[in-house]
Amino acid sequence: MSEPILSLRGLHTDIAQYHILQGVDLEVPRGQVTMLLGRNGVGKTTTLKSIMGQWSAKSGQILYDGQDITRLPVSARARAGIGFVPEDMGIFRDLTVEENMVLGCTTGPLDPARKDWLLSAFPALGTFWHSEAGNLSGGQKQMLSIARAMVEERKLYLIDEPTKGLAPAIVSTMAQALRELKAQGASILLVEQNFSVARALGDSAAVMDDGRVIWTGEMAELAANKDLQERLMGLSMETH
Amino acid sequence: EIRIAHVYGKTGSLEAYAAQSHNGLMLGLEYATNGTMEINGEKIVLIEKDTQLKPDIGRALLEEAYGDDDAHIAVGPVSSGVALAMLPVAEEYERVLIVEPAVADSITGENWNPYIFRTGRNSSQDAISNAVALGGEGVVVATLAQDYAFGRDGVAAFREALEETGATIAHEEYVPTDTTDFTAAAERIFTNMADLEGEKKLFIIWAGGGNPMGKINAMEPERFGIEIASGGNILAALKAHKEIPGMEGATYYYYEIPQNPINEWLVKTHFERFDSPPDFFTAGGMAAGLAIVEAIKRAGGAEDTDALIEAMEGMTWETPKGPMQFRVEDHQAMQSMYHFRTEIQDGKDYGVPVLVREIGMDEMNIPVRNQ
Amino acid sequence: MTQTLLETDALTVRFGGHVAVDAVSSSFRAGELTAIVGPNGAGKTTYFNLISGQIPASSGRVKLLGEDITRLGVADRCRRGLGRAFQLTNLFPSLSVLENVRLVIQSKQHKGFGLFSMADSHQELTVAAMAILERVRLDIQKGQLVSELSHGDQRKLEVALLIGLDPMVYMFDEPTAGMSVDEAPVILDLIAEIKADRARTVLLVEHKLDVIRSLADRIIVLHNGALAADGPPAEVMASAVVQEAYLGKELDHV
Amino acid sequence: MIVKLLSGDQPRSVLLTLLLLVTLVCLAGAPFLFDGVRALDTAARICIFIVLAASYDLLLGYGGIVSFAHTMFFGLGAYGVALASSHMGRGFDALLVGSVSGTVAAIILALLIGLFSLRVRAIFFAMITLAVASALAVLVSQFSGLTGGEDGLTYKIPRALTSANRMGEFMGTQISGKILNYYLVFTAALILFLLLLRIVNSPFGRVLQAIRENDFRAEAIGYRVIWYRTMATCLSAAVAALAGSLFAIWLRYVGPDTTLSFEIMLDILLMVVIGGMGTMYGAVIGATLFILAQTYLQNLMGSASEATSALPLVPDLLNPDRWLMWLGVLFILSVYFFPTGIVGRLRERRAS
Amino acid sequence: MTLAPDHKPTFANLSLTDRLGKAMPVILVPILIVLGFVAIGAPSSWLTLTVSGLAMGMMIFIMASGLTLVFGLMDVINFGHGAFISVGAFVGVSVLIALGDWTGAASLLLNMAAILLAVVAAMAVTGALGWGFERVIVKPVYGAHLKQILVTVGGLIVIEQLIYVIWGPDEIFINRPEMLKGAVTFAGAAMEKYRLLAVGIGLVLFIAMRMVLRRTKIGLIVRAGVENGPMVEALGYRLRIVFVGVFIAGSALAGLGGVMWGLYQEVITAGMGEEMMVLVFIVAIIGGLGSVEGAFIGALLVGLLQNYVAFLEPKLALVSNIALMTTILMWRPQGMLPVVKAK
Ligand SMILES: Nc1ncnc2c1ncn2[C@@H]1O[C@H](COP(=O)(O)OP(=O)(O)OP(=O)(O)O)[C@@H](O)[C@H]1O
Ligand SMILES: Nc1ncnc2c1ncn2[C@@H]1O[C@H](COP(=O)(O)OP(=O)(O)OP(=O)(O)O)[C@@H](O)[C@H]1O
Ligand SMILES: CC(C)C[C@H](N)C(=O)O
Ligand SMILES: [Mg+2]
Ligand SMILES: [Mg+2]
Repeated sequence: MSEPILSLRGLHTDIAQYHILQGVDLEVPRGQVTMLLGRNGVGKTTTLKSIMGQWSAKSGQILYDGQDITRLPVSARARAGIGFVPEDMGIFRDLTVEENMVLGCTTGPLDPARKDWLLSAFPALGTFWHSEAGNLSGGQKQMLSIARAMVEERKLYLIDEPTKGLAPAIVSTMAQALRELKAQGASILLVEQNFSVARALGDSAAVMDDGRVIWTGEMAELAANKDLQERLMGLSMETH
Repeated sequence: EIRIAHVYGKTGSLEAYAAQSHNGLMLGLEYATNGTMEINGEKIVLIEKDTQLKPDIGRALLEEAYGDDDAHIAVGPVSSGVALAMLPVAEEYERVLIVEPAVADSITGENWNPYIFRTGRNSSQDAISNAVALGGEGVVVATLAQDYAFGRDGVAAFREALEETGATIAHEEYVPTDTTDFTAAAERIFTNMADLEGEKKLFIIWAGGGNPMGKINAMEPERFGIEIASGGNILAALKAHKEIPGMEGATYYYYEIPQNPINEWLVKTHFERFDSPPDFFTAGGMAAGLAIVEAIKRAGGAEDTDALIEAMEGMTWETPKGPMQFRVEDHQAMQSMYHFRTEIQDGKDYGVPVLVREIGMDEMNIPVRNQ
Repeated sequence: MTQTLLETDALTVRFGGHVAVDAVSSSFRAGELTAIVGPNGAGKTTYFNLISGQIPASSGRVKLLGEDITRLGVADRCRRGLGRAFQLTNLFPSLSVLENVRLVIQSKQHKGFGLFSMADSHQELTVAAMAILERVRLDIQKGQLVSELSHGDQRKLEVALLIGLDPMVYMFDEPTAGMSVDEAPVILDLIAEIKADRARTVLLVEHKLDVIRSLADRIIVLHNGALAADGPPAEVMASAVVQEAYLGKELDHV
Repeated sequence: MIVKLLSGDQPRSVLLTLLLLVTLVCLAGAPFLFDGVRALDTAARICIFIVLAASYDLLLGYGGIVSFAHTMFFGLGAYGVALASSHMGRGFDALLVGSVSGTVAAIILALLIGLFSLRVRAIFFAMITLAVASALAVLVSQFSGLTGGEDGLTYKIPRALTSANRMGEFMGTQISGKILNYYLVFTAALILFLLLLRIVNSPFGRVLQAIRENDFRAEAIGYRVIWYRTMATCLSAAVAALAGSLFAIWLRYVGPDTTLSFEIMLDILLMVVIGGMGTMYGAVIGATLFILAQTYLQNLMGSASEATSALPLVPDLLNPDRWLMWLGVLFILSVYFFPTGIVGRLRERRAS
Repeated sequence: MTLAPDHKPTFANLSLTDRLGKAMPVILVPILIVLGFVAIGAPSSWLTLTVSGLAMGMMIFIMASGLTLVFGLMDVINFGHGAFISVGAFVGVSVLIALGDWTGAASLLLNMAAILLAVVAAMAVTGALGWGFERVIVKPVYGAHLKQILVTVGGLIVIEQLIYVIWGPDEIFINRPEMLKGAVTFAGAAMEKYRLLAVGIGLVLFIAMRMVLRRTKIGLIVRAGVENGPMVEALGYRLRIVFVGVFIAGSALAGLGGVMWGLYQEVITAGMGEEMMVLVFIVAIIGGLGSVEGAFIGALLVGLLQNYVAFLEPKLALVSNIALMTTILMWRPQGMLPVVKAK
């Protein structure tokens, strides 16, 4: 088995005077979907932002593709092949859908084939191609954010709660799109509250609590073990 | 010792004028005391204060000068707005204020009080001298001025004086103070003047930025037989006159015009010290310095303000512009003005005002407005 | 007993040429919880915007207790008893959690124009606010600034504000989106409590089917801006059109 | 009691409390603590600008409304007193009539501006106020018959308030009407400031803060945003006009440069921002420091320039005539080092 | 009660007024010119006023172009722009004075070469100044309008004072190069030669800016960066460099504007740029933030209206710009052709 695309070693991150991440250890194997799970406020988003560089790590190491990126600026990390779908979607509200997508392409013009692929997954974006992104519905914004990250091939995707606000029909197309992405060889680190999505997509999983990763293992193992779910994340997943 | 406060706008947009005025004042004191800077054995102490061109600060500073520094006489400021705010302070502290070079008529007019003297010329003097220089039978004049008190008062005084010379005003044009494009104003003037008969002149009263003269001249007023006329200005501004050789008007000072020992000394000394000729406000500042020394000598000291005032009322003294006289009624210094014609001379990058004739102080009927 | 609180009458809005809400007529009775579902972009949030007045209607009417409120502004509608929680979190970021709720209660009690009394001397506001924070389990965070809260906690506060307003018509727009599985039930229980109060009506936009199944008395389906179905949950969910256009293939079968 | 007076809004920092106390003591005792007319004038100016800056902070710091018309209201108050005094003759009735009518005019104008233009985007509102303010300045310059135009108005105030009114000696200081005048200014300023402090800490103040944060949501929880904003504009205009009246009473001169100019507008803005927006106490600190700098920077530079006269270039840059440059540098540095204002900075220190 | 299976929202046709509305700003200039003709009557006066109004508009556009980038796109209220205009004028004029032989010669080629050198020098200096300004003064205050106003006013004061230190307090008068003096007369209308040059330069600048902003992503990156900088960086753009670059370009354009304006006025002062700021802001606002086309049209409208009104009713000239701004904002609260929404 090859080395993981991403590994975090003892990552500590402070936000203002708060000590949020308190030694996160995490590995994302190549070509796999790794789920990052946990209750509200345990530091999932902060972990993703630290990887992206939007919060800078106080100590610890971030190894990406064999390279230490802990101190690299945000844009350099992006150009090294990390795609990011933030929790708040990061839509440029005043730009049109098209312009948002164009900005997603950093290496060249928008590839028509790729565009077609994304529009077939998220047809609404095509309908509103020339409208201001700020006027999109909540779910449409979410689609745009995901599509923008996928508009060029990246080696690693960091995706924060992509299904929130998506209608069930779209959730399944989105899941399908993520699978295709994986089939193209990308690795994905996915934060998700919707457990059925997590179960359907995840290869492995990591559960966080209180700024640390408290459990890692195969997704199947977690899905099968209700006691474990209860212990790690509070309630049983099945009821909801 | 004799404490003199120079309260003026050292900093701000009129900084260049302020510097000239101050140099002039110092030269005046120096000349009048033969370089000793003492009057009747008493040392002159000069206190400088910067109004920053703000009326409220000017007022506070003058209070400070009279109240805290106990100055006997104050001189300044550059801007009329500041001067007007300062006038009541002189009255309150019962000390003399010599206004130089602020020009507004109302300083020696409705806002005047007995402690105020002015060595600088006032707007009417400017306007009337120009009227005397330009006027005559058969002359038809249009005016262009800024649309605020300064411009309107100036034109009013000019009109009054002009009518006495037999000339007529055909059109008055007022534009906003910050106008930069004079096309419309010029078109209006041309439209109004085109069909008139006679010697047609366009008289421009302008202070501050913008350069209507050059721009209107570029629109070829000679097509309509109109000549441009305007008053004198500081040396730097005379560059704009270079485009209009032959232009006539009246000026307050140009260093080559007055012929008298004081001016000779001033020009010589100024070249020595500053490597440049003295300018408009240098002459004014010097006149103020000379007036102070003369007045203190006559009053036998600076302590007694009433004696000073008495000495100064009606006092005639020598300045780089020849004799000046404080008129008794409003304490405005009567003085000569100079009718000039612009010439282009080798080695000078500006239009040189060459004397046509000196307009003596009796030739101008400057109204008294403080009653 | 089941009084009609809110009615919309051929409510329509057009953006340029796009008809986002297309002549939707419906009425909502007290003691009832209506789930509004539909694909993304169907016009659910826009429908809410029209009811609460954020967007002026192109045509049609909104009636509250039989009174036409179509021309009223947002604040006036709110004062008459329309309350709204937002899909995308929309709070006062640099005020504390407590102050956020206090502001709502102050508005409810019409104390906003008090110029010469001290805000902090109004104890009753603080007490009421704390009670609500306890209900949504945000009481420990009361002193924190909203901008420092995690996403899920902000969602809870969003709900808390609506509860503080205690309107006649509650409108929730995906209240549990992004909330973790152990937190969501707290909110859902709250909504159930409101519904139990027979004088209120609840409008709920949700994408989570289990939530709808457990709470809704009635489901409205919006599609392309138009009203596509309206009926009891079981019936509507079973209809072929809903299955195809909204639910799609269930995830587990993919 | 003190808490009540301060409306429960304590300085919340030891250093800040000290600074405020020192300022209060110095201002309260100015005629006796310092000698010279200049010092007294500076103290009066500080009092007036504290009120002016505080009223602007109500709008800017609490309401989040950027207006460039604040000097216009200041000017209305000042011209009110000036016009009344020049037409009714010197007298307390003229001062009263002038202040009241100036304030009423300010409120009416603020109401109009508020209702008509608070609906547009913040930055455009700022531009509209700029336009209205410059239009008023043009009017003042045009109607020179009434307003004195660019030259302004000089008038007399009741004899009781001038230095001609000598009332004996106290603690080695001549008590004159001027000192009486100073205490009039000081007391009025103190009351107005405490009033503003109360307003920003009232329920109304809280709503303003909420609107500043998120007007959309404030509307959605039942606050009629336009009315609150308009109310804030009117209140702050009224207080600014009263500050203007005080200034006119103190100065006995009113002109466009002293009350209406954009430069003063910027000064106020700087006072509020340096001091700390949305804190009220910031206005006190900001105004005091700014006026002191404006008054004494030149003197300071004079001595600095002499002290460094041996060095090359330095004395040129420290030449008192270049004081404006250092004021500019001060603008930049203060925003740089006090991003949350001095008050914000002091409170932070305590928090950490 | 059926659902369309292909989730397609309903679209109605755009009404005629909607479509006309889009083209309206462009038509406004000819409309104003025709109205001017009707009101003025005399063809030669009208021609003079129209041509010089358009030329004045071009000059205003040159000065406003840099502000459209910095204020419109980057959302930075930069009063320093005024100082850059002044510095541009002083540098340019100094070069022209030094090249007195070239400007004094009656050769169009030499004259133009001198102007070109002056422009290049001015743009280089103001560009460099802009670079320093961005790094030291503006960088900490992106996104905070009030602080921008304060620091940039601070910067403005400092630069103006430095002009005093370097060039002295006197205003400097300068005569135009020999071949650009005077006017050409055509159909009874006299037209300053210099204004014709300004028209040429303005047009070239307009087309160049349009091309750059249309053909590259720079405009998009800047707009997106203003809204959400961290996200733009997370997409892989070095936002800092783009911002700095745009700021330098804006400052250099101010320098160009300064040279042009200085030569028009024939007298330069440290405060000359500051005096133009309100007008320049008005143009950027009525055009719609971030829009080069809007600023261009806005500048022409200002130039024309000023001239017509000053001819017809000089009293109203004082308020013509303010009235224009208010009217346009009432008609289009975001300005005529907004690219960026106002905050
Ligand atoms: N800007 C901030 N300032 C201060 N504290 C913050 C900030 N952002 C997040 N936090 C705190 O950091 C902790 C972790 O937040 P984070 O957003 O990473 O949680 P999360 O696991 O993503 O939760 P959720 O599922 O609700 O999105 C929370 O307790 C939150 O209060
Ligand atoms: N202000 C607006 N201008 C233009 N189009 C708009 C505007 N607001 C909403 N729309 C469009 O109207 C449609 C309905 O949007 P709405 O937000 O109501 O959807 P929704 O049903 O709430 O979807 P979601 O479940 O994704 O939140 C969308 O296609 C959206 O793009
Ligand atoms: C000639 C200048 C000194 C006139 C000055 N601007 C004044 O107002 O008096
Ligand atoms: Mg999160
Ligand atoms: Mg929605």
